[in-house]
Amino acid sequence: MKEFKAKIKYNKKAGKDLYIMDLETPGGVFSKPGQFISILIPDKTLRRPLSILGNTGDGLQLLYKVRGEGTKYLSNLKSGDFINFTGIFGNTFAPGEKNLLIGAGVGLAPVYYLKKELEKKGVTSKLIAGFKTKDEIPEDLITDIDLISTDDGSFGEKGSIAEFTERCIKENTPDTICICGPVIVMKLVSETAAKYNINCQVSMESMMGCSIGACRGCVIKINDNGIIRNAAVCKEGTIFDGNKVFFGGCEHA
Amino acid sequence: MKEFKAKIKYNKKAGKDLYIMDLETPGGVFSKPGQFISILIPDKTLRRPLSILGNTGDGLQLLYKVRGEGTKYLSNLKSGDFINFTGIFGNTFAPGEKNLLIGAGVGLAPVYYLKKELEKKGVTSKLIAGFKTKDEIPEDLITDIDLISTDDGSFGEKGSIAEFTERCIKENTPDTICICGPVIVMKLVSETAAKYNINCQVSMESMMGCSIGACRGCVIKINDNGIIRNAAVCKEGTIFDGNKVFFGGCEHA
Amino acid sequence: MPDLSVDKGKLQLKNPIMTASGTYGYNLEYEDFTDLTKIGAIVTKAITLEPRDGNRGQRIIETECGMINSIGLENVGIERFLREKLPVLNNRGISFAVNIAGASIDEYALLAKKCESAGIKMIELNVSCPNVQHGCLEFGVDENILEALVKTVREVFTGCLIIKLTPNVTSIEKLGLACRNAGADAVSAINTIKGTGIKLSFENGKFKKEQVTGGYSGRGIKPAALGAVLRLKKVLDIPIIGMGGIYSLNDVFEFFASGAEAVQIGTANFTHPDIAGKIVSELDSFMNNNGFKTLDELKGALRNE
Amino acid sequence: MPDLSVDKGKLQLKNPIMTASGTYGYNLEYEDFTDLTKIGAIVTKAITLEPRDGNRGQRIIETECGMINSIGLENVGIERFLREKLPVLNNRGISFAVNIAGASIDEYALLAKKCESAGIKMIELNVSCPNVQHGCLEFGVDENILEALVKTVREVFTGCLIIKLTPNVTSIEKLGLACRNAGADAVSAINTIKGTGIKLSFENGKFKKEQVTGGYSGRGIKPAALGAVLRLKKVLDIPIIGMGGIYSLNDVFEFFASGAEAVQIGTANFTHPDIAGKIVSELDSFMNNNGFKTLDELKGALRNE
Ligand SMILES: Cc1cc2nc3c(=O)[nH]c(=O)nc-3n(C[C@H](O)[C@H](O)[C@H](O)COP(=O)(O)OP(=O)(O)OC[C@H]3O[C@@H](n4cnc5c(N)ncnc54)[C@H](O)[C@@H]3O)c2cc1C
Ligand SMILES: Cc1cc2nc3c(=O)[nH]c(=O)nc-3n(C[C@H](O)[C@H](O)[C@H](O)COP(=O)(O)OP(=O)(O)OC[C@H]3O[C@@H](n4cnc5c(N)ncnc54)[C@H](O)[C@@H]3O)c2cc1C
Ligand SMILES: Cc1cc2nc3c(=O)[nH]c(=O)nc-3n(C[C@H](O)[C@H](O)[C@H](O)COP(=O)(O)O)c2cc1C
Ligand SMILES: Cc1cc2nc3c(=O)[nH]c(=O)nc-3n(C[C@H](O)[C@H](O)[C@H](O)COP(=O)(O)O)c2cc1C
Ligand code: FES
Ligand code: FES
Repeated sequence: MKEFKAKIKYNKKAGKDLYIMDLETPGGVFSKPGQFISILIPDKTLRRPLSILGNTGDGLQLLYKVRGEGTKYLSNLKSGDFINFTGIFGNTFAPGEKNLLIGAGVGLAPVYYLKKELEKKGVTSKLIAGFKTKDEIPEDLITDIDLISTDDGSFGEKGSIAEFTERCIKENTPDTICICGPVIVMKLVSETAAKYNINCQVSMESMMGCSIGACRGCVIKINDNGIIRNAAVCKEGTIFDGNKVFFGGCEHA
Repeated sequence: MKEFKAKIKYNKKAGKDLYIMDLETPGGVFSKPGQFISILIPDKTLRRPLSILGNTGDGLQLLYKVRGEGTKYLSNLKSGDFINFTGIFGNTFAPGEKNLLIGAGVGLAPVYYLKKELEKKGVTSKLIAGFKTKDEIPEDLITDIDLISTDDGSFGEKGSIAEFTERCIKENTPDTICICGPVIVMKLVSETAAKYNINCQVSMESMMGCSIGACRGCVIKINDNGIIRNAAVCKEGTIFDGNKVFFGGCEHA
Repeated sequence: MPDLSVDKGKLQLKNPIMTASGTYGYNLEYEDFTDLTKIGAIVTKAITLEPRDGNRGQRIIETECGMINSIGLENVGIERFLREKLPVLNNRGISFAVNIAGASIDEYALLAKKCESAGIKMIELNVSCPNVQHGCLEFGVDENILEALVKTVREVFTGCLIIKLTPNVTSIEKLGLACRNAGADAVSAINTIKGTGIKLSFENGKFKKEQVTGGYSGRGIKPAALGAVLRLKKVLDIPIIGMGGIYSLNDVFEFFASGAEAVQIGTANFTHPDIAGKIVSELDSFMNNNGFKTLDELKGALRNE
Repeated sequence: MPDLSVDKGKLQLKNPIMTASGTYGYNLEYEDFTDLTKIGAIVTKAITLEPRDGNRGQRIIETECGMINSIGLENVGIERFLREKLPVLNNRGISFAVNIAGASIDEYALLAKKCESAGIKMIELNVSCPNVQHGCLEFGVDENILEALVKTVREVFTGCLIIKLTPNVTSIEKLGLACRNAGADAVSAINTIKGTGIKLSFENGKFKKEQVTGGYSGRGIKPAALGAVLRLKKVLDIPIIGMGGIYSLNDVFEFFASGAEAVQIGTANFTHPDIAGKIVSELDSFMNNNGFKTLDELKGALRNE
């Protein structure tokens, strides 16, 4: 873990309120799919966590949606500007032999990164992604996604991505599902995976204070072999076994 | 009194940490020498009061020194940017037939404005100004100043402007002195003026909350014909009879 | 057209946006900036029996997230207020409450009586004043003294009686309950938080220091204010008027969500002298555009989720 | 080289920059960011007798000028702390204080005894915990209970005993005096201010609300913290450790000016994980460049002008 001052290579619009940022990290940083960084926003009391979308050796890519002041601030930055981030934080996915990767909304970032890594290693994977509507799809990444659904049918299949999971399980018979998205989607997919006895890994979100396991601000409840205990999303996660997570206990996602 | 959104015509460096700003105030605003405006600084709880340096009919000019975040913010603005100010606030000088105008540091602004107005009216006045050092002198205004002193002698006469007051009184036999500057300078000059029985008007500074006489945050003590009472600098002032002001009671200047 | 009125017992307001005592002068100070008749009610500067000079020295200082004031109750006194300021409020049709402050229970009662006689319909008791009778503790920090104070005032004032609570206590709930038990029509919260602002600079080997100790107000106190309103709401059945760091309609909604029936805007007037009228318009538009017919409907939506 | 050490009775620190409980973990959490051995002392998360799970639901929320936390004392318990965390602190030569929290006076005493036996040299009592014996009021709000608590702990702990005061009281002075009378070596102030953070959004005709009620910390509480330190300084002859919203050396100076002998950095660690070590270096350079040989000299200059 370190504090980085990174130069923005580009920061481009990728959809409605959606941006892809490329950061120059001289000398490179080591990261794995599912990990995240925390960005300093001037005058804000908390850093803003963002998942890593890709690592090109000399740079990290991010995919983010403008939600409030912090992401608004980021969206206004230009090539050549600097940002301060800390990282690299969190654990990584443990993919199987045959993987179904699912991203919902900006939850696409970590599973997209995973897909690219698996491709490099020649491991089989299928990436499906769901969005509310066409505008929310990051154009640049479309070609890498095997199935896209939109809630309103404005692009790809119509419906929630959770609905297509079962079909994809049947078609692709994966041994592992890796998913990142809204809690409700991860909950539904975990249940489906359980039904088919498939290992399902979910990437959780939580309000982060320190991002390093010190403040216990980000904990969720997990069932750890019968023992119900707290787990820090920033350190023990963000990736957990979908069967072990109490999705209800996580009001914030 | 009104809230104005004014466009910056120019904002140029006039010395070390010193700037002159020209504001476009469409339709013009009516102002008198000694009056001030209060500028909104984003996220700050108080507006920043600045004296008017001049009024060109379609615009107001300001002379300001960078002291903290607010004036730093102003100094970074460019032609075409907008600022929000409220005004016009405060009373004005009551000049005599023969006037000695004294400015110390950025206290030059209101008396410079006064000099220009008196010139228009053909009233006699002499403007003298004191600065710590050469760097602090606003170059553009030099030619209009009849005598300049610097504490370190780097420009003009060497010494505090208070020291030259007596000489100027003898040479010019003014009936009225109008002064703006640090409290200590105004106190000394008031005493000298009293010695020569000259009417002396001082422009006071104070921390301002509302600028409109509502909060009583800016009051100073004055001796109003034997009655010692509070006077709001923003409304009853900023210009007071130097004999009536308790300079000691004004810790902030 | 949505109905913005507040109708909670004796607390009757044309809309829930008020301006806070000490920040809005006595009557017309802000008239150049906003239509004063549009405001739910302006609350006057604290008025005492005799005119007061207030504190000496620097009275305000800015802090990162707000400001400190130590005005010290400077005011023209009740007689001059009734004579000079009140007629203007009445003639212009401005809704208002008079904020009063006494050094003893008798003084509060006398002030309230004078207000009653002058036909004033709403008063707010500032109980953050030093209590001379009881060893200079404030009236607002001891629930027994506060209850006695409010009871006495209640006997002489028939209009809407609001008690303004200080947050500088161990349990604001107990003080709120004391007010309610003594017959108050509403409480307002919060007054300023005790605090100090310091501005240091170091030049030529020496420190220069500006320092003001007094009441902290502005953005930085909003979380404490929302917390106080929530705690009061849990124990009180009389309306709560919320304040502390309100700068926007969204802030007003946060206070509604916490249980406030109306709000007051204080420090924000200094940077945004038109804010009170502007928020009234924004509230009206918001309700209009989103189909909220009454304030209670809006508050319900904010409180239940 | 200037002498940064703090030498006030049992409060012995190599420098006055500490990190605040609950924001810095137990031991090595920040080691990738700053040299922990450079810090005056890190204060551990509050430790209780038994491990605790803390509160459910969302635990933190950002506000305009700080944050609200409602962690609820989640911790590994004293046994695991002594077994797993303490040896690391000792082996690495990290200066530290252990922050302890009990549900009864006996629990505090037992915790302190265990610290004493384990050779711990400095403890900080977190007295903002619900007092189960006395109807769930906090220990830190009643001067008699606090005095009894501190007396009892004093009997079993010989090291530096710091009591951390809560600002959520009518008179922090009385509580500080109670600590001093009971034999505390220092007080630290302030713990978080009671507050609520709300985040509203309105989409598709419905409000969404995130809300956390708990302790307010960060920039926005600095004026209240400085005020508390100033008030304590007026009545106490034991050292005061100041905290609340410290983000810079200038902030540290403001606390020195108000009477603090040392300071703690809390929320600022979240955005600036290297801040504690950085401020130590900055303090050293400042003193060096400006001819201050000791901390007392610097504090003198800050307090007298
Ligand atoms: C591990 C993790 C990875 C994430 N990855 C991505 C990503 O790749 N792309 C993306 O667009 N978004 C991602 N998010 C969400 C992103 O952090 C928020 O959208 C962002 O912080 C919003 O900040 P804001 O200032 O724009 O909005 P605000 O108005 O401040 O907040 C809007 C919402 O964002 C969330 N948020 C704000 N601050 C934090 C914080 N410190 N920790 C956690 N959540 C916060 C809260 O739910 C809040 O209600 C991730 C969140 C987490 C926890
Ligand atoms: C009536 C009046 C007229 C003035 N005219 C001029 C002028 O023509 N040119 C010029 O350079 N300066 C003038 N000043 C001073 C100017 O207002 C301050 O320099 C400015 O506010 C500093 O703001 P800052 O954010 O840069 O610094 P900060 O770091 O915020 O403050 C530095 C110092 O400026 C003063 N200051 C800050 N805010 C206020 C406030 N709201 N009211 C009064 N003083 C404040 C305080 O003494 C403070 O210590 C005038 C002040 C007053 C009261
Ligand atoms: C300059 C100033 C003067 C004040 N004077 C009074 C007063 O006379 N009586 C009173 O009850 N409250 C007084 N207050 C407190 C405010 O009415 C209000 O309770 C407080 O400032 C919190 O609201 P805000 O954060 O919106 O300012 C004063 C506040 C300020 C800033
Ligand atoms: C997330 C968080 C957890 C905290 N936990 C504790 C704690 O366990 N014990 C304690 O005494 N104080 C605790 N505090 C209070 C801090 O130690 C400190 O008193 C307070 O945050 C004010 O300082 P700051 O503004 O620099 O953060 C906590 C604060 C935060 C933000
Ligand atoms: S964010 Fe602090 S422990 Fe996870
Ligand atoms: S600044 Fe408010 S009365 Fe002068």
